[in-house]
Amino acid sequence: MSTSQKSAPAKAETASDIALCLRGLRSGYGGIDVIREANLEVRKGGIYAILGKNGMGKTTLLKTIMGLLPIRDGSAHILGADITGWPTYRIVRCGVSYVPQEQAIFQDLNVGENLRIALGGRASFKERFAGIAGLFPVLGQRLHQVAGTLSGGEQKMLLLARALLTNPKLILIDEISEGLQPAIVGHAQAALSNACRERGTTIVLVEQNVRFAFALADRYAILNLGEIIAEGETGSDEAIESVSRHLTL
Amino acid sequence: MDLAAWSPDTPRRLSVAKVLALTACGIGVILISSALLGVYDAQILSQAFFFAVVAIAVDLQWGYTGILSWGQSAFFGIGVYGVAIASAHYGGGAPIAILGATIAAALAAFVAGGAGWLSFWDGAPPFFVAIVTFAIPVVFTQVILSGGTYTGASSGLPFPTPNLAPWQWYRISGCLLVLVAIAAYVFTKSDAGRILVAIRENEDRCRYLGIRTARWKIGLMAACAVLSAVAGTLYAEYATVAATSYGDFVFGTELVIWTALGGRGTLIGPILGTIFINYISAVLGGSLPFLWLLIIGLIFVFVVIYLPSGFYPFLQQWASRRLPIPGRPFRGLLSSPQPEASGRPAGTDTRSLSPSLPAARGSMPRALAERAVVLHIREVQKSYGSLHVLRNISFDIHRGEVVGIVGPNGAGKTTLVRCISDGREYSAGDIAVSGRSTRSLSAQECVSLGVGRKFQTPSVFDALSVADCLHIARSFRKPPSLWRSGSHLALPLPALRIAELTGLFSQLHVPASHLAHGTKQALELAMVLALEPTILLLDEPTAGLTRAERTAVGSLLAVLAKEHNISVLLIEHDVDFVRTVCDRLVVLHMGEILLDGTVSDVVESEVVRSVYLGEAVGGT
Amino acid sequence: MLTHALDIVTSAGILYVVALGLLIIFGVLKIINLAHSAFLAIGGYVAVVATEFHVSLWYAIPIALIIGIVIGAILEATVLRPLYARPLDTILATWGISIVVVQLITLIFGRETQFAASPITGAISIGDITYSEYRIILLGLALVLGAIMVFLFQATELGLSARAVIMNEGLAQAMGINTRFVRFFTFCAGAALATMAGALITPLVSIEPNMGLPWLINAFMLVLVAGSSVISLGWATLGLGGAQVLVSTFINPIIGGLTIIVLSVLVLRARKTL
Amino acid sequence: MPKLTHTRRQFIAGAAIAAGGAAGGFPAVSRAAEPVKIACICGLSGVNSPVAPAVVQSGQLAVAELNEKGGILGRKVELLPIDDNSDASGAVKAFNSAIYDKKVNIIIAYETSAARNAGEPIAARANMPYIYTSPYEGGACGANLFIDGWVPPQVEIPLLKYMVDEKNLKSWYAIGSDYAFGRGIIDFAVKEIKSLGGTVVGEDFNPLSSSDWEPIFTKVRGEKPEAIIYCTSNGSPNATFLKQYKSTGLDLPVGSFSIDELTALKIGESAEGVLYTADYFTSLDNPQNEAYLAAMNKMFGSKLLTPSNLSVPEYDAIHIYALAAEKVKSVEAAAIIKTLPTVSFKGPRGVIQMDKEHHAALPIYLAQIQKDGSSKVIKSFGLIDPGNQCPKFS
Repeated sequence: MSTSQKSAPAKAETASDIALCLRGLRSGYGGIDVIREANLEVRKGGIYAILGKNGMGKTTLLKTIMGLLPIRDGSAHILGADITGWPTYRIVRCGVSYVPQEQAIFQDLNVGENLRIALGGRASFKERFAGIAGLFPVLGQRLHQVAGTLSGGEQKMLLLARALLTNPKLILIDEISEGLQPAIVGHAQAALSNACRERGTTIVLVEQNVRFAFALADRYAILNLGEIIAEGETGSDEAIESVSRHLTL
Repeated sequence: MDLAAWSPDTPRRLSVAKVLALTACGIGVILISSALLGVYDAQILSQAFFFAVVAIAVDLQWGYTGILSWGQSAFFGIGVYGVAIASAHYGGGAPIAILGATIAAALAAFVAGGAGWLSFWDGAPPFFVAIVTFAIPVVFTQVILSGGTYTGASSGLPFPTPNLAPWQWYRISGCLLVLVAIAAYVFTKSDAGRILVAIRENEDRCRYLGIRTARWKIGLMAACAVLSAVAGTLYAEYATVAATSYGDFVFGTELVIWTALGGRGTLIGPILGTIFINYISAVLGGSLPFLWLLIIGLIFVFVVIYLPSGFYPFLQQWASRRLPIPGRPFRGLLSSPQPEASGRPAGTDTRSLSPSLPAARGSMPRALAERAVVLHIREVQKSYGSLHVLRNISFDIHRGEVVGIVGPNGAGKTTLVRCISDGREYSAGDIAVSGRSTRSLSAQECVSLGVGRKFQTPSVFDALSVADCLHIARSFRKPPSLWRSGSHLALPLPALRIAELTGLFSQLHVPASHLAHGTKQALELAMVLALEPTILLLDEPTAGLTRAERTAVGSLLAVLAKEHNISVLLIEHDVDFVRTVCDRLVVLHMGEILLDGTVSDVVESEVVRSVYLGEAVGGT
Repeated sequence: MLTHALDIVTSAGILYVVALGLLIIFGVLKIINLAHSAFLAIGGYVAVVATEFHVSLWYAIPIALIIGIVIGAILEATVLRPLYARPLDTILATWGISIVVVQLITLIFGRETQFAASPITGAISIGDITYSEYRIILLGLALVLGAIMVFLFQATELGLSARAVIMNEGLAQAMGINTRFVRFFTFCAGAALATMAGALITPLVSIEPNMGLPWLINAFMLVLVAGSSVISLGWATLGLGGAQVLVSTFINPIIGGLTIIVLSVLVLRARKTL
Repeated sequence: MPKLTHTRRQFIAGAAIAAGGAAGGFPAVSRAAEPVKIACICGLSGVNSPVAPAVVQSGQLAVAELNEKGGILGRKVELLPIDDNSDASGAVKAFNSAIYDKKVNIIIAYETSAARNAGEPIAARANMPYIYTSPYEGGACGANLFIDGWVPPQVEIPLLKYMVDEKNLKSWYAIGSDYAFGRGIIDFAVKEIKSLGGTVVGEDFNPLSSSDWEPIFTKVRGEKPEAIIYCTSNGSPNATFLKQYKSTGLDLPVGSFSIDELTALKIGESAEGVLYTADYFTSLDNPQNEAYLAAMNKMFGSKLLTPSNLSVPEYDAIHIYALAAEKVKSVEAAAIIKTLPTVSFKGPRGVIQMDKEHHAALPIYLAQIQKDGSSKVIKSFGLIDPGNQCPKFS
C-alpha cells in the first residue's frame, strides 16, 4: 500500500485525476480478439459502469486490465502507472481490488481465510476488518464458516468485504448483482457508495443490471463486440434511451 | 442422405509401388551392409534393431496418439519369457517356441488392454497412463523374480535356440525392423492412423464426432504390446537367455528416452535414436559407463526443455533451411457434382450468398404441426449436489426448425447444450432424439442418435489438414481402414455446401492450424455436418466473427434448416443474428424457462426486457 | 497383535515422511516429480558424508534440508519454470534430472553401498515385546512433520497462499498472490522434504545411488490417492501401507511389495477422480 | 594409448556403417606375435560395480606376475576388462565384443548369474573357454565353462554343521532375498538343517526392491526360533537386514550366507556376532596370501581396493589358466578345455583343485564378525568338495 501512495503523487503531473486509462487495448483468447481497440478513462473517486450484453467482452476487459490475460496491443495505466505487461499480483499490490464474477471465492476456505488471503499478510487483519465490519455484520459472525456453505447473497457480501478490506484505490467488479435478491442488491449498493464517498475509492462496475448500475455510477460506457460504442453521464436524459437500445433484445 | 464423393488428389496418399520400393530399398540396405560389417558391429546393431522395433511401438502410442507408455519394456519382456519358458520347459523346437510366442503375445495384449482400461476413464488426466504403465515393469520384474526355476528368477532362463551366425541375425532383425517400420508408416498414413493423431490433438472433439476414443487407445496399446512381444520373442532366440533386464523399468524408461531424443511422432526419429544411442553406448559406454549415462541424462533434459520434438525434426528443419524445397502447388478441388453448386468457383465469397436467404424464411414449406419432433426435452434437471443449474426444462424442436436459446449469463444455456449432447449429464427428466431416449448414453452414442455439437471456440485437429479433419468426421459411418488412406471424401450435402461456400475446398491440404478463425469455425461446422446430424447444437456460432461473417453463417444455417431439414439449436447473444435466423426462441433465466415463443414474442416481452436489464423478476 | 499394529503405524509413518515432498509438489504445481527418488538419494548421501566427518545424523538432517532447498531452487529456475505450460513434459524432465543426479552421485561416491552411522540402533520395550526404537522415533517424527505441515498450510500466510494456488490459481493471482513465487517456494520445500526424508531413513536402509527408486512408485501412488491434502496423505499411508504390512505378514512379502501399486490403481479407477 | 585409438577407429567405422554408408575393411593384423588375451568381463556398471574394480586389480596383478616370468608359452599376456552392466543384455554385448571384436583367448569373468547365463551360450558357440569366478547358487554346466568360486554345499554344510551340531541350535528361521541365489541357498540350507536334526519353523523371502524387513521380523518374534539363517542379495539388502534386525531387540545367533568381509566392515556394529563361512579372508595366515597382499599393495599403493573372496578367484583363475596352457603347451581352446579340470593351484585362498565336474574344491574358513565390523577367523575346515554340480562331466 505504502509504495503506491508514494509513487502515485510522483506521476500525478501527467495523470493526476485518472484512476484507470486504457488506450487502444486489444486482447482475447486463442485466435480471437475479444477486446478490439478499447479506450477508456475513469476519473479518480468516481463510479463507472461498463454495460453490455453477454459475450461482448466485459469480463475479458476486466481480466485484461488485471493482467490475467495478456495485452495484445495498446496500453493500460492504473493510478498513473503503466501496468502493461505486469503480473497480476503486482497490479493488485499497487492498490487494485478485483471482484471476479465466476469462481470468485475459495469454496473450501472459511470466511476469515478468504478475507485474509486478500491482505496477504500486508496488514493486520483484525484492524482492517474492524474498519469494514459495520458494513457486513453477517460476516463478522461467520468468520469460521466454510465459504462454500454461505448463501449466494452472503457470498457476494464476502466478495465486497474482501475487495474493500485492502483499502484499495480502485475496485473492478464483475457483475456483483447477478442473481441477487433485491434487498441484497440494495445492501451492496450501499456498501459501494459508502466506500466511494468515505474513502474516495474509484469503482469500475461491469454490469447487466442497468438499474443497479445507474443507481451507483456517475458515468457509463457500453461495450459492444469488444469496442466502447457509447459513453456518457448516467444522469443525462439520453442515457436510459441509449442503454435500452443497446441492451435489450 | 445424399452423398457426394470426390477423389481429391491427396499428396499424402501412399501408392503400393512407393511402399514396395521403400521396402525393397530398406531390405537392400540391410543385405548389402550385412556383408560389409564386422561381427561385433553386426551383433550390436542386431540388438539395436530389435530395440528399435519396440521404440516404434512407443512412438505410435506416444508420438502419434499422446499415450506416454513408460512400460513398453514389460511387453518385450513377456515376449522374451514366453519363448524362453516354452522352450526351456516344454521341449525345444519351432512349434513349441511359436506356441510360447503366441501365448506371450496374447498375454501382452491382455495386460496392455487392462492397463488401458485402468488408465482411460473419462476425465483421467493425461499423465495417469504414464503412472499405470510405470507400474507394469515393476510388477513384471517381481513376478519373474519370484518364479523360481520356472522363470529362472534373477539368474535368467537359458534355453535351446537355433545356432545362427551374427550376420544372419543382423539380416533377420534388420528385415524385421524394415518391415515393421514400413507397416507402421503405412498405418500412420491410413485412415486409422489419422484418427490416432486426431485423438492426440483433440480428444473431446473426437468424442463428439462419435469416435470411441478410449477403445481406440486401448486397442492401440494392445496392438503395440503385441508388436513389442513379437520383437521380444525373436530377440529371445537371438539372446539365448531370458532375463528380467529385458522387461524392467530401466529399459522401459530408456525406450522413452531414445524416442524423445530421436523425435517422437516421426517413426524414423525413434528408430535412428535407438540405433545411434545403442551403438555409441556399446562403444563408449564400455570405457565410461557412468559418464556416458550422465551425458545421456543431460542431453535428455536439454531436449525436453528446448527441443521438445527431438533431434530428427530439428535436423530436418535445419536441412530444409539450407536446401529450400519449392512449395507444392495447391491441388484442390475444382468442381463438385452438385448441380446448384457446380460452376461456382471454389472459395466463393461467402457474403455474396447471404442476401437472398433470410427472405426465404418467410415461406415455410409445411406447417410446424405437421413436422416430426426431432428433439424432445421433458422436465430435465441438472444439479450439482443441492445446487440446481437446470430445473424443469421442457420443450420440443421439430424437423427443420431453428431454435435459439437466449438468456443472461449463468442462465444454464451451455449446460443445457451439454445435457443434450451427452446423456450422462442430466440428473433427472428425459431427452429423446428422434424418439429414442438418450438417458445415460455417452456422447458417442448420442452422436449415433443424430446429435451434432459444435463447440464455441473452433475445435478442430490443428495438426491435420482440412481434408483429414473431414475424413475423420466421416469415420464413424464407415470403419476406417488400417492400411489404406481413403482416396475419396464422401460428404453429405450440407457439409459439402458449407465447405464449398466458405472456401474450404480451396484449402483441402492446408493444415487446420493455418486457417483463419472464421474458416476454422466453418471447418468445424462442416465436420459436425459430416456426421449427418438430425439436430445440430451450436454454442455461440458467431463469437469472434466479423459482421460479414455473421451474416454468412446466418444464411448457411437457414440453408441447412430449409433445404436439408436439419434442426438447429443455438445459443446466441447477437439479437440481429437471432432475429434473422431463428424460428423460435427459448429464454432461460436462472436455470428455468422464462419464455418459449416466436422471436417477436420474446423481443416484445416486458418480462424478458426486465431480465435483461437486471430488474427483479416478479419476485420469483 | 501389538507388533502388527506397531508394524502398520510405523510403516505408515515411514511412507508418510517419504511421500510428503512429492505430495506438496503435486498438490501445488500439479506435476509428477520423478526426481523425487534422486532427492531421497541426495539426503542419504548427506548422511554418509556426515558419518565420514563424525557428525551425528541429527545434525545431518538440517543440512540435508538446506541442500534440498538449494537444489530445488536451481532446478525450479532452470528446468521446471520453462515447462509449466507443458505439464506432461515435466514427467520426462524430472526423470532426466533423476538420471543426472544419480550418475553424479555415482561419479562422486561410486556405485557401492554406503553406510551412515545411525544415532539409535537399539530396541525399546513396549509391554512385553521389544520394538525398533528408531521406527518409533520415525513415527513420532512423521506425526510432528504432519502437524507442522498442517500448521504451515492452515495457519500461515504462505500456507494460505499455497492452498489458494491449489484450489484456484487464477483467483489466487487476482488476490495479489505471487503464484510464481509460491511455485518456486513449493518446489524448494518439496525437494527439501525429500532430501530430509532421504537422510531420515538412512538408519533403516542402506545407501546407494538408486536407493530412492523402490520408494518412488509407492510414493506416487499414495500421493495420487491422497490428492493434495497433507492430512489425507496420512490416511492413505495408514490404509495402503497397513494393507502392505498385513499382506506381507499374512500372505507373503512378495505380494506385499505390490499391494500399494495394485490397490491404488484400482482405487483410482473406481473413484474416477484424482 | 593404443586402446583409445583402437576404440576411436572402431567408433568412426561403426558410425559410418550405422549411418548406412559403406566402410572399408579392417586392416589385417598379423597374429604371429599377438599376446595371449584374457577378457575380464565384469559389472563395472550396475549392481556389481562396487566389487568389479577390485576384481580387475586382482586380474592385473596375476597378469603382471605372469608377464614378469615371461608370459604364457613365451607370449605376452594382456588383460582386457570389459563392462557387462551386471545384466544379461550387457553380457551379450560384452561376450560378443570379447570374442568377435577383441578376439580373446579366454574369458575369466566375475558376473551376475543372469549375465553368466546370457554370456555362456555365446562362449559355447565360439568354443571359447570361460572361467566364472563368482560364488553362485550352483548347477551351471557347460562344456567350456569352469568355476572357481564357491557353491552352496561348500559354505553351507560347514557353517550349519557348526551351528546345529557344535552350538546345538535346533530351531531355525530362514530368511532370503527373493532371487535365484537367495532362494537356492536357503532351499539348500533348509534341507541341510533338517538332515542335521534341526527344525525350520519359518521360511520367508523379501522382494529385492524391498527395504522393509519388519513384517518378517514380526513373524520371527511369533515363532520364537533359536537361531536365524539368512541370505540376502549382496551389499545393500545385507545392511538393511542387519540394521533392522539389530533394532528389533531380538538377540538370536545369526548365520549369514550373503555377507562378506568388506560389507561387514562397513556395516560395523549392526553386524556384530554374525557367523559366516568363506573361502578367503584378508587375515588368512599363509605365505601365498602374504605375498599376494604385499604384491597388491606394491602394485596399486593408495589406489588399492581391498581384496575379498569375490576378487581373489580372478587372480587364481588366471594362474589356473596359465598352468593349463603350460601343461598342454598350447592356448588352443580344445586343449585348454580338456586340461583345465586337472589343474590345481596354491594361491592366497590355499590349495584350489579344479575337478572333473568343472567346479573347484576350496579351503573353507569360519568367521565371526566383531563389534568393529572386522571378521575374526575362528575355524578352518580344510579343502571342501563342491559336491555333484555337473554329474554329466564325471
